[in-house]
Amino acid sequence: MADKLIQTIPSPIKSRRFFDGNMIALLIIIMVAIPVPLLLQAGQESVAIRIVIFAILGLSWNIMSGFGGMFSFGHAAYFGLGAYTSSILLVNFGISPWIGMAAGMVVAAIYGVLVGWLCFRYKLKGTYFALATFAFAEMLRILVQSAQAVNASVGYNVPLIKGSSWWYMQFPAGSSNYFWLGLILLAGCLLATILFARSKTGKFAVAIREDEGAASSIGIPVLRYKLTVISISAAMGAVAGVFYTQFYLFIDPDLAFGAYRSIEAILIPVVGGIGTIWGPLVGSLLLAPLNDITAAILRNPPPFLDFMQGQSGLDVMLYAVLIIVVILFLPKGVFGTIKDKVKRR
Amino acid sequence: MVSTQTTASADSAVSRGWQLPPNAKPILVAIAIAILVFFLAYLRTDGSSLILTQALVTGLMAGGVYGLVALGLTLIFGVLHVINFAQGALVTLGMYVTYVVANDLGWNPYLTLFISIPLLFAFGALVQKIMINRSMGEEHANTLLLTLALGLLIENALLLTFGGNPQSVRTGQETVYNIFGAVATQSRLIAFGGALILALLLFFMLQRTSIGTAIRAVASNPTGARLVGVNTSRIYVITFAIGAACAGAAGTLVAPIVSITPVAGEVFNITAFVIVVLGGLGKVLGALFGGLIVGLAEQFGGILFPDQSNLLGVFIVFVLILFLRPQGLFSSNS
Amino acid sequence: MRTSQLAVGLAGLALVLAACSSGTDTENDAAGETATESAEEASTEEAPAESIDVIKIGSIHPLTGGLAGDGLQMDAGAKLAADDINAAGGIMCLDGAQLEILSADSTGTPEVGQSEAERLIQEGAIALVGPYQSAVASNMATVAERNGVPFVIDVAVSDDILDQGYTNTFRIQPNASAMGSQGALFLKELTDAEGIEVSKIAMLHEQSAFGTSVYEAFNKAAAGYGWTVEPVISYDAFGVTDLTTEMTTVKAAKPDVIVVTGYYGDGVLATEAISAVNPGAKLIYGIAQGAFDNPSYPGDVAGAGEGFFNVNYHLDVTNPTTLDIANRFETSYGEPMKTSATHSYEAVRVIANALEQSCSGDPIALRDAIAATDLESILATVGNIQFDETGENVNGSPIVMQVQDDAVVQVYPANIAEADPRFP
Amino acid sequence: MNPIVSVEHLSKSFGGLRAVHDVTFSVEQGIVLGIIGPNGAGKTTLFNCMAGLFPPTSGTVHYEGVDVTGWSDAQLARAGMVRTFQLMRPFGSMTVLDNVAVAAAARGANERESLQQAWEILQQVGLDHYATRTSKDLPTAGLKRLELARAMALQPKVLLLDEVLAGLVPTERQPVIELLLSIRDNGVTLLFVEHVMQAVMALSDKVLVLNHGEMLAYGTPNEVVNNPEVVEAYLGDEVRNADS
Repeated sequence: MADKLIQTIPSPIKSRRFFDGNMIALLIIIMVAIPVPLLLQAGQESVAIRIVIFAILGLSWNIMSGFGGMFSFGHAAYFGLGAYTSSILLVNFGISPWIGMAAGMVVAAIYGVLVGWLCFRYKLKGTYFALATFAFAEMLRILVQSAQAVNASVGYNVPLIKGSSWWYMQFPAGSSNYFWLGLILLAGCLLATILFARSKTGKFAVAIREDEGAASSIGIPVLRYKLTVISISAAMGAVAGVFYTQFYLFIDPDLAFGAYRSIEAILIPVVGGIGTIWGPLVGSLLLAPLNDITAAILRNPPPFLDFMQGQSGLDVMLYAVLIIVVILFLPKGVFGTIKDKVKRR
Repeated sequence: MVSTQTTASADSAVSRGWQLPPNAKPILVAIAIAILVFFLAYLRTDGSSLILTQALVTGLMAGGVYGLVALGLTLIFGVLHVINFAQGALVTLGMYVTYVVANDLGWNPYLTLFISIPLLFAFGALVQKIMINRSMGEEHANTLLLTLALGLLIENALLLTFGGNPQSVRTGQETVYNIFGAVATQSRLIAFGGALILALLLFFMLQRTSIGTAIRAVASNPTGARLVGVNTSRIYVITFAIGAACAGAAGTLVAPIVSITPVAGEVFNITAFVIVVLGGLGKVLGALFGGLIVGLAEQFGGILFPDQSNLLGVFIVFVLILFLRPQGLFSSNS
Repeated sequence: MRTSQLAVGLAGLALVLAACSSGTDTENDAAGETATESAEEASTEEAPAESIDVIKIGSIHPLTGGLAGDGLQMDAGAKLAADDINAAGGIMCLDGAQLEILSADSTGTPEVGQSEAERLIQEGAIALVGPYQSAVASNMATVAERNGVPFVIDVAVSDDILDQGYTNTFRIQPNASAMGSQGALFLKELTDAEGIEVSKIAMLHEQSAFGTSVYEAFNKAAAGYGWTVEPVISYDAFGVTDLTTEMTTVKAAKPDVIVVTGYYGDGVLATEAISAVNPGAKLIYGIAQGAFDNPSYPGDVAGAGEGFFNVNYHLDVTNPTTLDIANRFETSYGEPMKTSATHSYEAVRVIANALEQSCSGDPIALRDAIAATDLESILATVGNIQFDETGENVNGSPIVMQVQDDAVVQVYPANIAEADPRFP
Repeated sequence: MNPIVSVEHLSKSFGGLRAVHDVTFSVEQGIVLGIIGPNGAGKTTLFNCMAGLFPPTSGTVHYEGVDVTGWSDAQLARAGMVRTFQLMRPFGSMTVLDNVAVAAAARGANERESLQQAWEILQQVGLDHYATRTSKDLPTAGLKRLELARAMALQPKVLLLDEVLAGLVPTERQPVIELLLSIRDNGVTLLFVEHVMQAVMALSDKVLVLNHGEMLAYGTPNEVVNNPEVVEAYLGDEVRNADS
């Protein structure tokens, strides 16, 4: 009887190949996104770039907290360390932000591993872990804010250069190159996420998330892989920080390490779908333009919303209501819910 | 997936910890650290006992209010396992209630407690029922973000209604009291005393009344509580409402002290988190003592690290507690 | 049940997306009439040769968030200036072209400030005013520089904004160091005239870039006058709930003068602490203290601030023009006009004046005209508005005010004084 | 023959509570050792100490002649001493195949190998039907098999099985017992904690009896059953129940 079954059930293994659905989707997204800046009106490009920055930040959070199950409430630290490392290198030493990015990724990863190691050493989990990451990010903010060596609360202005340089990641205002640069970085982070999800590390991360004890009992070195996951996530967060600084050309302790940044990092994958490859991108596409959309509606409201025009605070309220609606009605996030529905079919 | 991370320690801690534990060792350690800090501060101030007394008095008085805010937070966490990020915004709401009633109707600001507490209670119940309840038992992140969005909603609704200018509740000329050479204004003393009294009232309500027993039962074992006939969803509503009422009361108590803006309650949010961890998630008395400790940490942190934010001292205490006693100072040993 | 919920959710999203597209459409329609040329071409291109009907100025302030109280006033101030100029016949040399203020909300965050600045430039703004916060100003200055659009900072105090070598950014308000050093100078002059002995000064300042640079400039000047500044206590203005201990530390040092620098909320806390601790200094002297010269301050602290000085940038209440503006502002807006709002008014005036000089809607010509500004100010300053090569208003200066009989009055220098300073 | 696992004077206490006290025994390769004892006798604690979940208070554990006291469970698992859990602990969101493959990967197999081995093991334990299903969709019996399959993917030399039959109805037990026997036939040493006496008697070459954390008896099933101390302390009822 057993023999019969072996013959009738085809091995599911052969279907796995490098260019799977996710890879093809990534290629399609890149193809679709390349002409985007040519289609946008110039004022909307910064929104497109905000989507990119949000998405990278969200992807970063998603690696650690979505796949890895370690709820981070301090992603601002990674973002800020990336932003600050590259700014310091660029402003003080004229070093290219590409090298600054690499350095920032390393610094963020080291910080992440250190904090993570401390937390796990003392067996912090769940809410406690989240609060600890929050506390560390806040301490970083407070320290940077009063450290004269890194300009304290003044922060850094990225010096303007003449013309356009890929090496210094700086282009004239409104240049489409900014979007394409962001697209390259985003595609890199998406690719990293896809490869991560199918890699041994990714599988181990999910196993640890699902049941740490069981993962350990089958021989997975839990601590090492948790720290690996954190370092990947931290490095990705640093990329977001570097690109942010290069686009906005200014960074200060609040922008880099503020609690709001950490919340942003959580919000994006939650709205998109935690622990899915595409969730953060979807979340970012929805959230990043939201402020602009609500602000635009309220600037020139449709007739039935006329009474809202020019009222301060309404756009943020609308934003808050939308977040509430998404969480209440799509608890697994937009992409996560759709994915579930498709699976059920 | 994230919810699988909910710590067992949090669950079990709730069941144990409505009272001070018999095991006083951690408290002794805390006292030892406190003495050390005090000594360092003494050196730092060149031995001015007046400054230290003032720091003690100020810290304790600020801590009382922090404790009241944190109390609501810890109760909500202990029973609903929700981190209420809107707690600070609820404090702000309490401030504005007081502002409106005291300034427009001419009430004594402290009498507005009789309005702010029931109002915030009702508001909390409503919010739990129509919003939080739908999301409970799901991922941590979801309730966290729901309350976050709620906070934004409240703040900006207040901005819309009252504008962004700082408002104040007039109490007239302040009387200043002398405490061992240190000084305290009347409104701060009232805020401190009021917070303490309300916190203790709440504590006894939890200990002595049937509703309190039901809340404690749900906190320690929801399934068990349901089996013995407790209407858990009602308890969830009531608990969130109490948590909101605590914030509202705190808002009223500090309204005469602070400049009231739509974001004025934010300050209380972060300290409240610290306190909740400090006191042990879900512990009422822990929150109160934690509040006092954070109040002191703020003051002595300011003396020890004069160029840093006063929050630095708070965060240092926070991290120390997280690593040394993640179950909180006031829970029995596991 | 679940499906219906999903449907509702998706419908909600669809609504958002629809709103998104409609939102951008209306935006385009609004911009359409005057921005036909700027839609495709970069905005640095020359203005049309034929007559201009409407000249757009972007006004970016925090209309939401913690600073909305000021931001909303400032936006209204800019609009009032445009209305006044339009009512007086618009820009004469451009055939009475009307000014239109395009308002935007920075939400208090630099990245939003930046993208809003870009949007307004795309919508045809030929100049920007704003933004109240230094971090936002830094970002907007970059936008202005890269787009070749002049940017007149109404309020934003940090020195560093203009340290970047930008050529398109100008600032009306005196910067932090100017306030610190002017504050020290005025203190010296006041105490010398009155014969008050000063040797030791305690300073209490908020710890961001603003408070720190005021402190540094003050400290430097103080050293020149032979004063000791000690103790120096800094605090986090957005985390502090009590300053009593700090004031006790000050009291222990027995200073002659207490200098306070910060925002509104912490200013009120400092006042409370002073009245509780009674540190016994001869003068309480604010420098760029956000509360001490606020009209609602004396009432908010129930008289506890009586006699406090404050050195700050200010509208000139001895100037009838300014008073007229402030009165009309209060009538239409419903709140007394803040100094910050007069600065926004002034920024628009500067731009309008430069438009008259350049006789062109071209941003580059406008920039040059602004750089050459020589305009009588409605603010309490030491002279006409003139910009140096970095873009600072060389005559931008703070003045000394004092709380007298529950009102804030200008007391020094003599040319703008409403009343004599009072000393204990 | 050298024992593959030997435990010497192993003790473990939690605070003041003595869970395991001075237990000494050794196991030769390829045999099946059943560990029995009343609830709270310290069986699971003994397992946990041996498997590296926490270090013993005193005493040593040797595996293949190496002192492995204080090794982590993951280290031991990679070395070939693997434990399973009484309460099934699948990686819920992963497919059944991935659940097993991840264990093979933890041992060091590359992606292709681990999937191939996982597939073979699933066929062996009869879970190939479910290979692409999410593991949380499995019925209890399936989860038990998955737990075993996951352990087998580590190519263990010693398996520590914690109540592998608990929660199964009698008709589901036999296939699992057969599976265990086939694992043993491949040379794997089995140590198992079990309450189902029939299975203990049928499977075990040796039986270890714990009571109050102390070793009461160690020997062949027959020796143990006939040991009056054991009968006194624990076995009486169970033997009668098993007979009926």
